[in-house]
Amino acid sequence: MAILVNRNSRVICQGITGRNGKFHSLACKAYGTNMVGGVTPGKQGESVDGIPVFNTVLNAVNETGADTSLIFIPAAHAKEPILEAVDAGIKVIVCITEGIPPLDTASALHTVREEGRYLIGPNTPGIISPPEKCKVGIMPGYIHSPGPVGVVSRSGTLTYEVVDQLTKHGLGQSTCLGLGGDPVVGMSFVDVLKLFQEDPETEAVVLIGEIGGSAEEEAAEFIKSGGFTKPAAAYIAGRLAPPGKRMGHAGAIISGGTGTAHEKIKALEAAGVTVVENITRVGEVMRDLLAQSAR
Amino acid sequence: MAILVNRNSRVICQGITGRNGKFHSLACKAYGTNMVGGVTPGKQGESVDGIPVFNTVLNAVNETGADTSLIFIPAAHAKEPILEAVDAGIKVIVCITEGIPPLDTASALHTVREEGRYLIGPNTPGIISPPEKCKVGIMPGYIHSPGPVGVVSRSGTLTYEVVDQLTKHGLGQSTCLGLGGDPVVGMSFVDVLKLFQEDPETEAVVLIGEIGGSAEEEAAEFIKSGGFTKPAAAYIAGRLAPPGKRMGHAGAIISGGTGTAHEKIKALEAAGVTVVENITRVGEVMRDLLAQSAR
Amino acid sequence: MNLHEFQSKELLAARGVAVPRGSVCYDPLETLIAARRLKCDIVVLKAQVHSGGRGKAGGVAVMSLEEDIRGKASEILGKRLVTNQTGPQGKPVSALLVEEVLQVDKEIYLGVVLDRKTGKVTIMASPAGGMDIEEIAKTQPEKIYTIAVDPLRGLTGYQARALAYRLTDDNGIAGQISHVITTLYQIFVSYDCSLAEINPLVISGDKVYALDAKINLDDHALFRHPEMELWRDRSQEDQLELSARKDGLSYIKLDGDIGCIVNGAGLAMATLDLISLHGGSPANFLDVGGGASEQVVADAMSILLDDRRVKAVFINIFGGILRCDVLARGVIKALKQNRVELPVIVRIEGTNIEEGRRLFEESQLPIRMIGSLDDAARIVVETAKGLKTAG
Amino acid sequence: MNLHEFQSKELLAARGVAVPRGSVCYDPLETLIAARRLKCDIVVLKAQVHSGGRGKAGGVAVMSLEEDIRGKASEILGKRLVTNQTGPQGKPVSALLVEEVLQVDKEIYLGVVLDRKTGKVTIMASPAGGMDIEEIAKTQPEKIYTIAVDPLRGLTGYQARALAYRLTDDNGIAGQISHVITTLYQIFVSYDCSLAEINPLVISGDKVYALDAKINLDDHALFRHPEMELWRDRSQEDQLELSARKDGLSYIKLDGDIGCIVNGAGLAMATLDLISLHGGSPANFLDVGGGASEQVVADAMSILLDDRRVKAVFINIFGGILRCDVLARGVIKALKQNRVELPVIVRIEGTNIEEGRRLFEESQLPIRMIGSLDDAARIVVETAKGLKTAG
Repeated sequence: MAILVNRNSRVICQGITGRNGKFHSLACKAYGTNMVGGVTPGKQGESVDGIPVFNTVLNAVNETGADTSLIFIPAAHAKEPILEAVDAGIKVIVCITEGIPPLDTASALHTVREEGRYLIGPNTPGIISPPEKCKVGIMPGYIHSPGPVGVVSRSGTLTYEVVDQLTKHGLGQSTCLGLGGDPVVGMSFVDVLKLFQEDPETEAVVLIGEIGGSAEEEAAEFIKSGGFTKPAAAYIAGRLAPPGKRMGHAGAIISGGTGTAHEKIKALEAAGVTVVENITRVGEVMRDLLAQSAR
Repeated sequence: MAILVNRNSRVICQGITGRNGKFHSLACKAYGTNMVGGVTPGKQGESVDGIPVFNTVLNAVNETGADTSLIFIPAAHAKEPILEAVDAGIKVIVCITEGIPPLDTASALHTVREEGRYLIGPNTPGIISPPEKCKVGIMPGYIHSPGPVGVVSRSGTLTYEVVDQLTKHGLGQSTCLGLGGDPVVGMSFVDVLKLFQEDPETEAVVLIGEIGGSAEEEAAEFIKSGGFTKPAAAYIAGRLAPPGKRMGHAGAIISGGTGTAHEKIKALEAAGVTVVENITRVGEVMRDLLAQSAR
Repeated sequence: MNLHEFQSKELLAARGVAVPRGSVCYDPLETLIAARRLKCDIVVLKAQVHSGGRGKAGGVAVMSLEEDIRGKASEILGKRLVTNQTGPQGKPVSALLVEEVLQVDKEIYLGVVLDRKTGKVTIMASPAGGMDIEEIAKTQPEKIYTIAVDPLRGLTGYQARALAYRLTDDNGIAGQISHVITTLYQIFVSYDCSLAEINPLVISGDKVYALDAKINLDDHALFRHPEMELWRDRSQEDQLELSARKDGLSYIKLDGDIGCIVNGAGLAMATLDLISLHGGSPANFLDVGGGASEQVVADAMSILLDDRRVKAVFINIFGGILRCDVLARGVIKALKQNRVELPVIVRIEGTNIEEGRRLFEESQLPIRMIGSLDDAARIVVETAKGLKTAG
Repeated sequence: MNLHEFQSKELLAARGVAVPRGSVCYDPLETLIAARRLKCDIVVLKAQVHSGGRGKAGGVAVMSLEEDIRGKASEILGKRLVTNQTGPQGKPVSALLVEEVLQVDKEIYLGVVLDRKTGKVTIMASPAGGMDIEEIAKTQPEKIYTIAVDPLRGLTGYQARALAYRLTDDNGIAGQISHVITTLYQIFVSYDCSLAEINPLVISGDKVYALDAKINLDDHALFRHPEMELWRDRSQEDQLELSARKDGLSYIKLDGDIGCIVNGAGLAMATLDLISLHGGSPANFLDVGGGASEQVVADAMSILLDDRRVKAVFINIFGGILRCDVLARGVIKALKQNRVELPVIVRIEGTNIEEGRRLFEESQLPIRMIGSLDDAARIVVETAKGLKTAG
């Protein structure tokens, strides 16, 4: 088991004939993902190293039974492919694209939620489940190993950093998921913690946050309220970041705070999460946490 | 009992300080309707012959517990008041306004349906339930009398014509409802027949249709399929109307027919509905139908 | 408000939809010159009238440049074209569209309409376009593909694309069709249309052309598009209907001799049915609607009395939002001003009926008030026929 | 991209929102003339910089016409204004907004922002506007009213109206506020803003004025608003940041001596935290992002090497979409072109790592490859301090 994706996931790539779409579709396939198709309008009938290409997501779903989509479409045009995936019945949508205008994302997200689908990203490295040999994203597969730790992160490269450490400390991962770095993204820490709580294969979770917004505070609130009860470690990037170029008050008003690392760390610690100061120590800390909980 | 409105309905009027809004609010109140308030932005605190005026529908709902709204707003601005009523929690919305741009109605209707409310109209005379002494509309109250006949109609003045006859034949009405004469309206014949079927006080129904569209054919289909089982009489206006100034094929294609009176009459008769040729004979026919079903 | 074919094509062409080369001509010589300028062997002349069925009525002519184009244009221009939709009076032809004739490899149907049933803008398409499309819709409904557009999200690119790929397998053609679909939809919503139709949309070689197009604007939303009034062709509309619309009235011209004032389209149709049942025939209908003022009613009467065919006037009103007293004042005012000698049969019911009746009774005009609608209809028919009435 | 106060007010005023009378001046004499032209006793001079906290930093002056306005303007214009948000280098003041001073009866806060949590454009308003609004939000959150706008339906008139009536009981004022709310929302969505804020919106007599306004556009949607580039004030942006953005890079200037190349904002911040933990201090951060090509990486290096404060370079990359071999080629190219003598510490992991390592190793450049991130951070700090390293 794992969350959201597994060895039975039937994955398509929207934008498969582009440079990155092709490179990463093949990398996913090589990792073990069941890549059943790709979508590029006008290229139906072609194939990308054996992966069949369709004109529309609906065609791809009808022909392959796809339930998961990996999106590589330029930011200016990425809103519609998300909606197309929803309309065609795709359950899990992983949007790699960075820099989508936030109002476009917000508008697509509205429909995603109404229809009860999962949107990971945009601006995410994606999701990977080593025990299921399923990777739907751009993360380097070789740093991962199967195991009991769930990883959820707001930052792409920091996730790799942490996963690499976990693996080097002999701690494999159940599922690793990047929430995405854009101002508005689909899934939140809370959404993912709910799934990790239900997943028997996940024994502990690493949560990687960063300054800005209030997603970490909401996660802390959720943990505190008993929604997530497994051991958790967290790292918050930006403790020493220079005072932001923030203008105006709206951001602070809406989040009920200024989104500093200090506020987030305080909230997480109050919820019983072990917060790590040095990013290079996350592996050790998680090893100790798991050892404690095993006792 | 009756459908949609009754003596417990708490009714407000949006546009109560306008000429028609005021005239008909008072006429409804005089008929017995529980008119609890009115809405005109900027006139909160005023009163229209004892009916308090509020700035927003939300205020009116909060202060009076209103659940039903009668809308008199000029066509160019009538879309938002419907949405405002929905957002404020109003259950039954009666929109008298005629000539709202159809795309505006369509857009508002989408939200009405999503939220599970009832929209009667636009371009409707409204709804009246004589046994409940509740009138939410512009029909002349004095022609109605309490009784067992449900009336549902696409035409305003034709409804009066028929109700007048029913009353003169000693046949009172349970509820009379005008669907509205615009291309796009909220409730349909089928929606209303469903409610009449469930209403123990309604023993028979008069259905008044007219050429164009396919609402009558859908009603016939619904009756034929057993969704409505009480005695029903129908009149279809426009049997001898001159060939329309119809251009293009789209209308005929989408309705699967050309919406002629002949097609509608055929469909209704096939469903067991008694179709009356002369509008002035509807009262007699209904009297005979009720006499038959009483045997 | 209806647009002419050439106006509809202008809207499409301005948004990048290909249409046949051609021009609009108002004169036979101009037509000949325009045809020659096209530099192709065969051209088509199409009468610009607000009606379908032009081809069968002789309003469309395919001609070679060898033939007498000027002569043919003289035959059509300036005449009234009578189609199965215009009624016997026909529509005047003041403009001819002269176009190149394209090779047609395939005819596609495309239509956009607001579906009354679902309340959604709906796009219909069929690979079996052309004149028989309504027949296809009845006998082979599986050949009609539809998209119901979400009112809030609007048409998405992938919906248009998916529809296009159901009409063709060719990528280049599909891209063009997809653009045409999107454009037709955008015209529909941005101009508040009641109909936007391309039939046929033809595939000609590797290109797609709108060979004929019909775009009608919804009258209730014209206030949002005041600039479109410039495109109104008043010659295609009945002058009395036009002046009625100015007063917020609805006027329909028919072939008989009874002038009718009613309120509500339903009552108008029922009154027509009833007069016909009694063997009579209305000259027209004036629907004064709900919110009419005294002056509007008076104007309605004046419009009706202008029609010299009218031998008797039938006023059949069931007042709801329109109050009977307002109606009575308007009618009395018009009759007094116009010094009318015509017999007037009045049957009114509804809001403020007593006051209405009193006003008519005290007016001392030659008005007959009849209580029963059936009787009233019978009497007005007999009156128009010049017979003595039984009442 | 941030707009100046006067630009934000121009957007509002063009849509009918009242703002104080005033003008923008670039010169002390011009300032004096503008102040006199206002024909009021008291005026305010406001430094136009992209930063909050101007008042406390001396960037705002309320003066009577009797006082030395020209002198005051000379004091502010052409200087760098250091606020609690600008960092020690401050922001240059090249423009002063000179405005009439209005009687203020009440200060209201209005802000529009995209709520990360709900994904909805959210309008916030408070009757307790002014400088202490963040404090109010913390201590009296019940005084902040919000509307979450449905992304598909947009802001409706009645929502704006209902919010306005929570801010005032006066009908005339409520109508004006409702219009301001709608306008601010429309600006937000039509320009893809990241922030649109009026604080305070003041009630002065029977009118409502936007006394200060901040509008920022989202950089990721600027491609939809190319005309807004004309309003960019390059003097307010760091030149290196600007040239980095041209290459699709993200550059942040700091106060230390270690030049850092990373990929991803999270890794950038973690690297900063780590360098600081080891007692070092970065000069800057260049985030090459995900899709960088060899040339972009080379350009990034060149930008970084331009900064004369840099004593050591730290390359910390965990390649995902960015491949390590591409990175290595870019770095090597830049170092060879720039003939750099600076010590370079490289720590790379990720996609195509073997090829990346091989390229660095075979480059024969003074590059140290360190496997452990913690070690690498420690070594670069020691290197920058000129100490011998233990590695």
